[in-house]
Amino acid sequence: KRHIDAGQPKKIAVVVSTLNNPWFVFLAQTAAAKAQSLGYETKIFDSQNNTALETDNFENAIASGYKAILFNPTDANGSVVNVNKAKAAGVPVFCMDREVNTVNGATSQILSDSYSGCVDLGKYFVQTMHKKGKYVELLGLVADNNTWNRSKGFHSVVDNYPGLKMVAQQSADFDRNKAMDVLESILQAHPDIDAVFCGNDAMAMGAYQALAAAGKADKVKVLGFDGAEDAVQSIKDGKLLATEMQFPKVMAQTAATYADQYFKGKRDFPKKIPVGVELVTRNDANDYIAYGKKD
Amino acid sequence: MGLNQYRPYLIKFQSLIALIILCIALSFLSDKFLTIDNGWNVMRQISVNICIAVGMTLVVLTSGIDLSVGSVLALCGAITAGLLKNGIEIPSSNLFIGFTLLGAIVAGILSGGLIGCFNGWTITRFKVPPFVATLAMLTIARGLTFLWTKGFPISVLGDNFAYIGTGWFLGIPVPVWISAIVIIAAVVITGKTPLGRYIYAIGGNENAAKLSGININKVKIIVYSFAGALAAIGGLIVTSRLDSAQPNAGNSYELDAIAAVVIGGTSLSGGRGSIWGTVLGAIIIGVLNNGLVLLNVSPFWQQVVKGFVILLAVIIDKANSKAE
Amino acid sequence: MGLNQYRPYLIKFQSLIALIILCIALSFLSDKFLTIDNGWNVMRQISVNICIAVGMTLVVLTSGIDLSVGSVLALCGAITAGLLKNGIEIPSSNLFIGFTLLGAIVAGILSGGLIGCFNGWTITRFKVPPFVATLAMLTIARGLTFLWTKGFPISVLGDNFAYIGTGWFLGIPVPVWISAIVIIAAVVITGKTPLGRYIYAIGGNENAAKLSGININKVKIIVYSFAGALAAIGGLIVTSRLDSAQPNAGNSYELDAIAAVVIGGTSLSGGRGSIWGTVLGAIIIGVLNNGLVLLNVSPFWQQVVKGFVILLAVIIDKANSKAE
Amino acid sequence: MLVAENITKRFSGVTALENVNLELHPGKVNALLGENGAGKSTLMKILSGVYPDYEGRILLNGEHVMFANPREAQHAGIAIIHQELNLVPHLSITENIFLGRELTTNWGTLNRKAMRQRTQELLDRLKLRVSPDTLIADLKVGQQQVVEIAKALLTDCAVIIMDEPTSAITESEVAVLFNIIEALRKENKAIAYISHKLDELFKIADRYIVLRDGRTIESGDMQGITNDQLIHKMVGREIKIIKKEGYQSGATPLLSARNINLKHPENAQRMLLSNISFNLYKGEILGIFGLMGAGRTELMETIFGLHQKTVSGQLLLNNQLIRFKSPEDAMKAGIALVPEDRKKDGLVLGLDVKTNICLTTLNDLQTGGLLNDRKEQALAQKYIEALKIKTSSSAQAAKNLSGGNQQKIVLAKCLAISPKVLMLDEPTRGIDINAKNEIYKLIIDLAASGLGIIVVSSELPEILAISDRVLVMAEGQITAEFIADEASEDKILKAAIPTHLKVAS
Ligand SMILES: Nc1ncnc2c1ncn2[C@@H]1O[C@H](COP(=O)(O)OP(=O)(O)OP(=O)(O)O)[C@@H](O)[C@H]1O
Ligand SMILES: Nc1ncnc2c1ncn2[C@@H]1O[C@H](COP(=O)(O)OP(=O)(O)OP(=O)(O)O)[C@@H](O)[C@H]1O
Ligand SMILES: O[C@@H]1[C@H](O)[C@H](O)CO[C@H]1O
Ligand SMILES: [Mg+2]
Ligand SMILES: [Mg+2]
Repeated sequence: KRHIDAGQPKKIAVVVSTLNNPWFVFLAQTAAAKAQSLGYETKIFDSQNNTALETDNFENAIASGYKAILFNPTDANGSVVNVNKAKAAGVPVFCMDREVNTVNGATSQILSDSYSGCVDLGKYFVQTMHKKGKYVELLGLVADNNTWNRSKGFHSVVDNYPGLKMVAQQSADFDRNKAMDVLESILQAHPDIDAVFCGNDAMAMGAYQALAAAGKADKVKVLGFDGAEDAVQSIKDGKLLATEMQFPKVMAQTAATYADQYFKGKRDFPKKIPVGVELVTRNDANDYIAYGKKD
Repeated sequence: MGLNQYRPYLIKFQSLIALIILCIALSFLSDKFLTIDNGWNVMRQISVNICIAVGMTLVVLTSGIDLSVGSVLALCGAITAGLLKNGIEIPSSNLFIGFTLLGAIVAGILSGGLIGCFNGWTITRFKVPPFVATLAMLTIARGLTFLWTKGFPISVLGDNFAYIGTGWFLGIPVPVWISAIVIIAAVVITGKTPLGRYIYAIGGNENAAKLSGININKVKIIVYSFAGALAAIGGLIVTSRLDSAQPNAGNSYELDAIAAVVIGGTSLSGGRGSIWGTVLGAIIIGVLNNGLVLLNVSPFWQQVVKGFVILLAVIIDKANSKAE
Repeated sequence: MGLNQYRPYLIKFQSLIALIILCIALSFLSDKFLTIDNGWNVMRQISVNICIAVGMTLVVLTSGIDLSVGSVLALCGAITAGLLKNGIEIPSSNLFIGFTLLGAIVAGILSGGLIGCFNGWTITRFKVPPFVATLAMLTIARGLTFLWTKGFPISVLGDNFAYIGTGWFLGIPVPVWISAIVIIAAVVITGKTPLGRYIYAIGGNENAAKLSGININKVKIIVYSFAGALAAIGGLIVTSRLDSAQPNAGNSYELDAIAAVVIGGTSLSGGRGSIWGTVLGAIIIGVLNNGLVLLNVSPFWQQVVKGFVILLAVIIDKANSKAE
Repeated sequence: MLVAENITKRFSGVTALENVNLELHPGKVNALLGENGAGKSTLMKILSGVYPDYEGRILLNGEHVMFANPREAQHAGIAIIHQELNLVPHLSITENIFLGRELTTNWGTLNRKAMRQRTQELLDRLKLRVSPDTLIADLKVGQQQVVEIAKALLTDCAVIIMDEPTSAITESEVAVLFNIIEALRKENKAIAYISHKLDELFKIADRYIVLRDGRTIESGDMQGITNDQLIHKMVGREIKIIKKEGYQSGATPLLSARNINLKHPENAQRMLLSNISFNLYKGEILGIFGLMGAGRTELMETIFGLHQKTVSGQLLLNNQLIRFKSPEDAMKAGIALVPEDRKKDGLVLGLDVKTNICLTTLNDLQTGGLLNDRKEQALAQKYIEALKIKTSSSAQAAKNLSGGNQQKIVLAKCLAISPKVLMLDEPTRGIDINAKNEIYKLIIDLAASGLGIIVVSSELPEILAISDRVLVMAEGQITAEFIADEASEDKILKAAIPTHLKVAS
């Protein structure tokens, strides 16, 4: 089953921005698993959120004979050179989840739209809050462009309603523990908040934990982003208000399938495929599982 | 005499001054700062750093350093969580071992102690500089955490376990109790036992300690084991507070712990310093983090301000300490 | 005599042995390892760490440490990128200053030197321990980077600038030229100039150096300034390679640099070690990173293996160095 | 009785001891003599369990013993005062004395009260009037030496080894120590006593054992042996102890100090130096004597620019007013200092001989901005020859040289700047008689070549042998001045004793 052509099995590299976050572990492993099931040898490269290391990963991958790269970029601009380098070496790159700012560098980009996802989330937020209340925003890593895409999407809606007041905006680095610490402190200054908007689900869970410890879990609404396992469960349990489901599984599998088709001769891939993100609330949480929809 | 007798073990009053200045400034800037609730809040938040920093103090007093504490925290937290949730399955022999809460906790702390023991062993047996030995362990333990968790958090660990991080006992949060016990144990060890003397002596003059018949290697191994076990206790608190063992927990906690130690006046070249100093250092850092959030300082500015305040705290400390 | 004469400045042959063993093992395990392409590949990849680690060596030789290099790298890369792309606008006076490529580069390197100078100043003037002073600067410089970039990468900096990180000159990648120049300059300074002697003397015995009429503070400030400027040069390479200044660039690079220094046999207590040792250390780390990838080791296992190999490299080193 | 038979000890390459035999008799003070590097300390370290790997046998009361570590030797009843101070600076006297053998309560915690009390007793016995809670770092070297002695006396040991216990203490403490040794002898202890001060040996030793180049040369009774005979056994030839003579003071002073006052760095009320005025002439050797803590070191350091924040007064070099801000300035003006503690302040022990010698003049050893190895080599070689520094090569690490040769390196480093004034603080501390003599010769030759030299010393014979003029200091003041011919041990000592002690006695 290993043999695609008459020759050696082709090798596919999965280069992922970080494995320090389960969301990306899932993305990378799904991509690798799919490629393997299609008969390729694969390896996951961890860029540790560091564009320079990502460059090393590209160089090493190309040097050691990987013929395609399933790529989750660290930074839209910082990763351009890497994509171009691969292109120059005749190695096709398929982007997953995050975009790279180059028209022709990547063979195809299968993207999750953080901005419009947060527009959705913002609308739902406005609606459930009845256009008024105090809320806190927890940002992700301030050096991460998803952080700002999400924040901007949310504010593009919410800032139109003067009744909704953001009383604090702090960063918790996409980290569950930091989110808990930070929200605990914020609750001291603003014990009367009505909601917390978090840039990802890990922070949402941390925020929930802080609210629960302060006995405010049922008064304060928490919104996340990702569709992680415990977040989906928490929505079912009524702990979180909502999250935005991304479909890492879909993105990863699509990317791997494209690579396979590329080797088989296909060239006309769509440059960009937006993979919709979906609002998950208590009403429909039962339709979802971790990082995806129930089949 | 009198005071002098306890000098090495005494709080550095200067750090206290820095802390008081900080607190006064903050209570002027925010009326939420000086409340009982916020007090518990800060103390709960620093409890993890206190556990780690106390262990770090012991290590630094022997003129060593332990960079692996953050990863060890993550690994041991994950071990406890994993054992609690999934037990151990040995597929080949169809064996399944379940763990009680206590069993899982003990296993976690023991693992921390063992890792620390391994650190101490490479440092004493092969004379690997502590910086390198524990830097290697930082990487190793993080890798092991990922292997053990497969990169995913282990969550929903039950209410009993949650008590460690979120419960209250006699009106005081449990993590605060834990850190208080850790502090007192360490104060007793450093101040009241031969082991404590040996720790100071080794850091002050290793050769003299050796010639006095002290088993240097044994003391060092014990100290690194303590540091490992204390990191594991920190891991328990973190895991329990979040009801979830995160594979990337504790990232760069070593720097916070070392900062607490040094702000507290313990010399990185060993032999001088105190647990109380470290506690003050940890409180200064905790109050600072809390204050910056209370004041809603923008995340960008926070880092700049935090850096300068730490610098200032140490300068005040130096300016006031005439000695040396 | 002969050899003996150069002893403190010589390569530690033991690290060389560790490196050779590593290379032989890797070339058996992967036929891609010993290729010219892969050679340039590794050398280009370590060029940044070499710049930083060379500066770190100077600092460590004086028995100091510089934890701020990673953040300084990010800040200075961002300064150069920002000036190049946007210049400086002073809205109040309607002034706009544009920067040439050279101007922006010089400004970036100068900023690094100035930050290092500030580090040296707090360390010598206020006797702040280097660990704390540069830990504070780690935070401050990171914060300043965020403020300067507003958290967003500064990208698309032009082909001329890209040459620094990606160009070739006489068949050799430009970053390799840069690191070679840095190495040679540092070897000359440490081995052939009074300044170099003073660095070793200060690390070996600060008191004796002072009583020999050496201006300790001046030497230290120079050394920290070098470290800052070299971090800035590293920042230029990184920024140019990526055609983008990333606000979180250089995160925890200080640990890699210190690892290179220590694996290369330089003592963290100062006075002993060499630039060549550090270069070997950096190569060992680079080859290791490269080799683990070539061998298709899974990322989680990589960390475990890397930790153990570093430990082993140092143990081999210690076992072979009878001296001391 | 302790007997060591055929002891051989090698350090990677160096054979420090070869087939050495030694007997320590109970109730006797057994003096060990030998030049620097003869192997005295190494032998004692073997006896006290510091070096467990050696060839040969040790018999304690006829029984073969092998100590794996110092603790075992201590349990067997062997105590040692090491030559190098082995104290932990930031622990108190009590904590140091009980280090490794703490008294504990039934709880396993430290019994501070008991330990403090025992320490107080020991300090009283040794007449050291400081609190047992004082940190070692706050003690002066001499007082630390006394603590080392106290440490050895803590447990009741049958064998007590003292490796140069008097190298840093002055007459009065020496007297106290000798009383204690006397008492120990009466208690039938075996005492091994190492010193380079031969006059001490004649006062207290019963037997002598001479080591030369790691071999036992001879042992016997002190009774009836002469100074010259002992030196001959040690060195293997005759040595003529040098004495400076024939000097006429010049008319204009080279260096003048006027009303130098120095405040205590932490307590502005306390004066470390008050109203110090003196002149130093070209070609003159000015000896400065004083008891421990008299302020001599402070005076040298002040002139050398180390206390610019707390000093007042005037300093003139060749009638030019100078203000020294740092050692750098002082050296530029032509003033050099050979510091009191060569290991702590004089040498970079890890660097080689050449580098140490050249450290002060690197700016003159360059060509085109780079150090010129040939010039460095030439300079180092010049001083190695001129000062007869015994080293395998100029590339030998300074730490591997004997004390006397280390001292010569420090001297070379100072001479390399061609100073006008050379200050030497305790230049022969811990140095054997032969090397001492060589250093005296050097000092005298340097004076003859026109330098002004200040020698600080706690050894009266030394002061008397080489000074043209003697200043005596007590409590930070100059209390007397003698020209060489008028000076006598008696007069000098009288002037050196602080006033409050005089009244008491
Ligand atoms: N740890 C060591 N490693 C290598 N050589 C050593 C060591 N200790 C001592 N030696 C060498 O052994 C010899 C004997 O040294 P030792 O210290 O016993 O001399 P000593 O008689 O006590 O001299 P001094 O009067 O200067 O104290 C010397 O040549 C010395 O250089
Ligand atoms: N660093 C210091 N801090 C405070 N006091 C000091 C310091 N150094 C010396 N002293 C005090 O200064 C006085 C003079 O000491 P100094 O060392 O100059 O004496 P000395 O005559 O050279 O004696 P010694 O034989 O000990 O060298 C002493 O009373 C001592 O306590
Ligand atoms: O979607 C992912 C996850 O939310 C992660 O937590 C942060 O980066 C985003 O790309
Ligand atoms: Mg000796
Ligand atoms: Mg003195």
